[in-house]
Amino acid sequence: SNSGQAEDKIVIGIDDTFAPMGFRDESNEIVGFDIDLAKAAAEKMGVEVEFQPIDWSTKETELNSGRIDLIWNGYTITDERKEKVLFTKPYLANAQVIVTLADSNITNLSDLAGKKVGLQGLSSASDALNSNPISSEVEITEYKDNVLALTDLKNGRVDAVVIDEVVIDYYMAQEKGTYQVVDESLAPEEYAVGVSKKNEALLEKVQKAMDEMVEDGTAADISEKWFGTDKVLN
Amino acid sequence: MSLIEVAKLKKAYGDIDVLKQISFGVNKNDVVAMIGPSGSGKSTLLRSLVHLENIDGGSISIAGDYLVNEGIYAKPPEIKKITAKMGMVFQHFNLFPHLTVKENLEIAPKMVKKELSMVLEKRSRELLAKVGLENRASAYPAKLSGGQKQRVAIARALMMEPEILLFDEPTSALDPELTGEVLQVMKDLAEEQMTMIVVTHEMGFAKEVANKVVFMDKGEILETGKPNELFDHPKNERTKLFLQRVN
Amino acid sequence: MSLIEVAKLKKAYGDIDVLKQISFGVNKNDVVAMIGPSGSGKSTLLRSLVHLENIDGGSISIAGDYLVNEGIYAKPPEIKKITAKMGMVFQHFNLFPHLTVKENLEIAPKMVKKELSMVLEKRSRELLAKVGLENRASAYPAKLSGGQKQRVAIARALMMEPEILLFDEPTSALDPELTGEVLQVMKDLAEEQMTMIVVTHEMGFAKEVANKVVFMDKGEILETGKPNELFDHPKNERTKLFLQRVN
Amino acid sequence: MSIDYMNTILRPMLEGAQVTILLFFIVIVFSIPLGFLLTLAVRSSIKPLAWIAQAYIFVVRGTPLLLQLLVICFGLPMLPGIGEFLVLPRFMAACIGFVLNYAAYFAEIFRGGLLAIDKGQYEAAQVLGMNKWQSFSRIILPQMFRVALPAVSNESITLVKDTSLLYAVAVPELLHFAQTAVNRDFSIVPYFFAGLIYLIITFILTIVLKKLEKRMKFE
Amino acid sequence: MSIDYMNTILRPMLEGAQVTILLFFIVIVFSIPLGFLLTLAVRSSIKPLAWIAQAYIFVVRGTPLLLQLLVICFGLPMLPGIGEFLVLPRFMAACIGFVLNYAAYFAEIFRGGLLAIDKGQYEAAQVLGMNKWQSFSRIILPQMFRVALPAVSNESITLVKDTSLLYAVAVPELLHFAQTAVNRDFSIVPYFFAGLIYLIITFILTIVLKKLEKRMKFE
Ligand SMILES: Nc1ncnc2c1ncn2[C@@H]1O[C@H](COP(=O)(O)OP(=O)(O)OP(=O)(O)O)[C@@H](O)[C@H]1O
Ligand SMILES: Nc1ncnc2c1ncn2[C@@H]1O[C@H](COP(=O)(O)OP(=O)(O)OP(=O)(O)O)[C@@H](O)[C@H]1O
Ligand SMILES: [Mg+2]
Ligand SMILES: [Mg+2]
Repeated sequence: SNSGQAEDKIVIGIDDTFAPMGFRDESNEIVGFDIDLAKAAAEKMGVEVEFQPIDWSTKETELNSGRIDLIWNGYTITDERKEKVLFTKPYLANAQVIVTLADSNITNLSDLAGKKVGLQGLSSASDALNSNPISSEVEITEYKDNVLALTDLKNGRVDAVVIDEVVIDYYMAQEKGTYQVVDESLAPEEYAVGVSKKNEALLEKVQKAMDEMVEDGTAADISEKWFGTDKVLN
Repeated sequence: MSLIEVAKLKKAYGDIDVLKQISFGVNKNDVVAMIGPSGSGKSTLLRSLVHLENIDGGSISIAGDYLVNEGIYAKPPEIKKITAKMGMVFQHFNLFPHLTVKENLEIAPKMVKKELSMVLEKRSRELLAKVGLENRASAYPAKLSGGQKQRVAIARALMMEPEILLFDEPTSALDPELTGEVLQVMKDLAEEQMTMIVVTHEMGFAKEVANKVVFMDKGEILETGKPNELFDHPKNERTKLFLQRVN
Repeated sequence: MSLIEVAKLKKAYGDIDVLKQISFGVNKNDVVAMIGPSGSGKSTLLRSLVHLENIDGGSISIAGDYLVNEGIYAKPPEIKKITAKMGMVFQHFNLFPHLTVKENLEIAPKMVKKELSMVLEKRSRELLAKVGLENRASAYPAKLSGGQKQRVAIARALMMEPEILLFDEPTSALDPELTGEVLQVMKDLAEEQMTMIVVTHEMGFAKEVANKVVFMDKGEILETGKPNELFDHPKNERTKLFLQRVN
Repeated sequence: MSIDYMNTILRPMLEGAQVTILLFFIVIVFSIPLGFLLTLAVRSSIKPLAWIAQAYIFVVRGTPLLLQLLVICFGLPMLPGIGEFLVLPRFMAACIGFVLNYAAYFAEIFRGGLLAIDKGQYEAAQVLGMNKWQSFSRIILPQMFRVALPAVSNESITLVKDTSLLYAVAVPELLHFAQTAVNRDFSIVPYFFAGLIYLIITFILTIVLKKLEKRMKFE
Repeated sequence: MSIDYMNTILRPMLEGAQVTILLFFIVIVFSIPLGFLLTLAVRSSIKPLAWIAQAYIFVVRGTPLLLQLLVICFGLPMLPGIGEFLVLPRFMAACIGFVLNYAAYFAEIFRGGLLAIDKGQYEAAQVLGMNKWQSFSRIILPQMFRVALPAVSNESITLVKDTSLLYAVAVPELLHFAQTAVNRDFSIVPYFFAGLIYLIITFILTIVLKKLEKRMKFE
């Protein structure tokens, strides 16, 4: 790490509003699937871990600046990002999906034409929507985080939100009957851990720990805890 | 009957009696000089006449109409009509700084009496000529000397065509060199038979121009008389003392 | 030899010659009253003596040492030593508002001469008694009247034990009732043989206390003389005119 | 740096600057009269009105504008019962937040302005026969504005910079687009352009206001 | 509302408030002396120094603090070559941004304070034999601080509110935790608590500063 901390500590950048991957529980503790996974990985790597909540829109900048060592919070692999950061192998499948209120009459992608769509700024949701032709026919609003986008969906300021499938699954389990997901998803994608291009050694260490966790079932246990099933890729 | 008739006028601030049962009259064409030490109540008396202060008892009548009768004030429209007969010139001029000299003169008659611009322009030109400022009509007050400001203030008061003009120490905020020009304008007004009450420290002016001098101290009128009498043979001890001190 | 010797002193602001080849001398124990119309250069002359103004030509010597010799100033430490012989009292007192009266008196000798607190306290007590303010030592200037402020300013100047005291219109910012107390302190100083130059509009003081009157106009000294001579029989036309106007 | 690249990053920023400028004018136009009404309320002889106005000013000036924007934009719709009627379009919500905030600041400025006007001005107007409304509108108000203008100018320049808070309520403006470009291109250059645009806006505003102040000097 | 719930949401906010207060003190302690040095630089007879100081003040006062924070925190590390040495810990970067920003404002305030001091004060000190340094440090400076204090007070209250910008550079503070709680509980209550905490801080600060102003009145 070149973030000034000791060598045996890694700083992980997270978005603390990104449930269920990383968020704050009722007692303000940072919890989530990625949090547990990262803690287990750190244990295997024999390093201490610190979670640094960041503004998601500045995550690559944060990484590049060395203030954080890893981006690990439902971080989607995209071609653009590959140019800026190193990725581990993907560990979770995800898709960018379109969420509306339960009583909405938007049922497929083309219904979005002329509607207002919200999403988290500078996220892969934004990339996914922009690479779909429908993006030229919708009015996009970029929010600081997913929760604000969903809040405004409920407020009625937007008609739909583009969001990570895992995230909306979590919310739909929490708040039954509020949302519905349009069948047609925008793009399938995969989560991985992002590492600075300057730090290949760390990438190897993390990859090794991940592989071990998949082997010995640690990852599967964590997945059971958060999703009820084993969704981890191997 | 007197033009101004004040009877048993009383005024207090909290426990302090500022005016104690004051009575006096002013006839048409009188020029009254009001003198007395600081704090004696001269300003308060003058301000009571134009209803800038509310009095606590007594009567004031102007040209036969009661502004306040035994402590009871007339109705607001009536008050307005009565006080409109008086103009007042303040120690610190109180010109409106955001208006030119001409606008300062014309704003009140335009808004209050709804007079025509043409009429007002003629009158303001005449009055500015009278106070020797015909060429400063479009200047803002900030550009005038103290003496010029006070002459504009006098012209502004005259624009409302008052029957009586009140002056509260019109020259005491001026440099000594500048008092002359203001006193000259006041002399001219006296010669034109304007009724005036002038609170002043200018004994010279009081002697030369006034036909009546009133000496006040501690909220009372102690002595009234013709200038020569009062200045040369004051009867009251306090008057004597005061005149010694200022000379 | 004179205590102060000024020769052919010249000073200009841009194109305007404010002091035109002025020469004069002041002897030990002289009390010089300097009079003249506004803008005649009195303040500039006084300020040149203590090096608050840089002159453009001529010489100033104090107690035999040249502050400036034919336009060439002495070296800074020398200047400091020479000007330390003079104290100055300003029209607007210029007391330090954030310091008490006592601190105003003691700060300069403490910092400049590094004198001991004990010595300073004794001297400041004496001087405050002398100007009649022994009981105001711990007051801040804001709490003093104008006359009291000016007396503190005089005491402050005396703390540095100057041989010469310069006054620039010491009473002209004061209410008339308050000038007396300041003039009294100055009279006392004159009686103790302090050498003083006083720019003043107080003709009474000039007549009573000064042993020499200097009349300046337009950057020149037009007339110098004993008070009675100059006031009662002015030789110069402009002096006559000026004296007429101020009386 | 190619012209093309400059064009790419400048175009969205200039669009964002339009939002900035639009917000600026909306806030100035509405918050100045509202602030003035607040001043009147504070000086009102109806005590409860005066208290409410004072409390309002105290709360608004004592909390961050950012918090106020979040409350209006995301908080109000959460109110039980009436919340659903308080879902305003985002830009409008932001405008309301800014106007309500700046009105409190302007109210304080105007209050100071009124205090600075000599009592003699009221008296002169009264003695000349003007009624309360005439003397207030023709004598007091114009002078109050002149006295308050320098402080109003300062506040407007602060406003230009405060528009950057729009990004917190997801209204895309100048700074948002700069940040997008910085993230995309991994370059600090867009920040400098953004700074330059802000500087140009504040600079022009300063000049205009100085001119206005000069014209209001009445000399 | 249960005590438990209040406890849950207040605890992180109060932790956040500690960051707010820490930042406040750091900025005050460093930006006031720095601002004073800037004032001296602006008044310096070394022309290039005066120009640089003036340009600095112009740029800092003409652009949003938010932009400055982003540049220092995320922009500097992108500079080619030296960038990697400019990666400061987030909170330190924020402190530096605030200090540099507030120093410019304080510099303007102090400049005004010096202008307000009568020339006679310098002259009296000179005639009494004090040298430049003595008269500056003992006569001019204390008076300048007294004159500047009300403006400094205003600026410090603004600072308390500006600390909410910390959330933009991902330093979790009061407002960030309020927002987390709002999002989680879908309730507007945490915003009100946050507002209350800000009000309490600014209120206490106001009282302390008024006391200080009174003591500095020299009466
Ligand atoms: N608003 C006020 N509240 C309380 N006392 C007042 C007020 N106005 C005037 N006074 C007091 O009333 C007394 C008379 O004041 P007034 O101004 O009438 O005196 P004056 O004769 O005009 O004095 P001056 O020559 O100083 O103008 C004074 O003792 C003054 O302190
Ligand atoms: N800093 C300056 N710059 C330009 N002109 C100046 C300056 N100071 C003084 N003067 C001019 O020098 C002339 C003499 O001024 P000075 O103050 O010495 O006169 P004075 O005799 O003391 O007058 P007063 O009685 O008004 O104090 C005046 O014409 C004045 O305008
Ligand atoms: Mg009076
Ligand atoms: Mg002078």
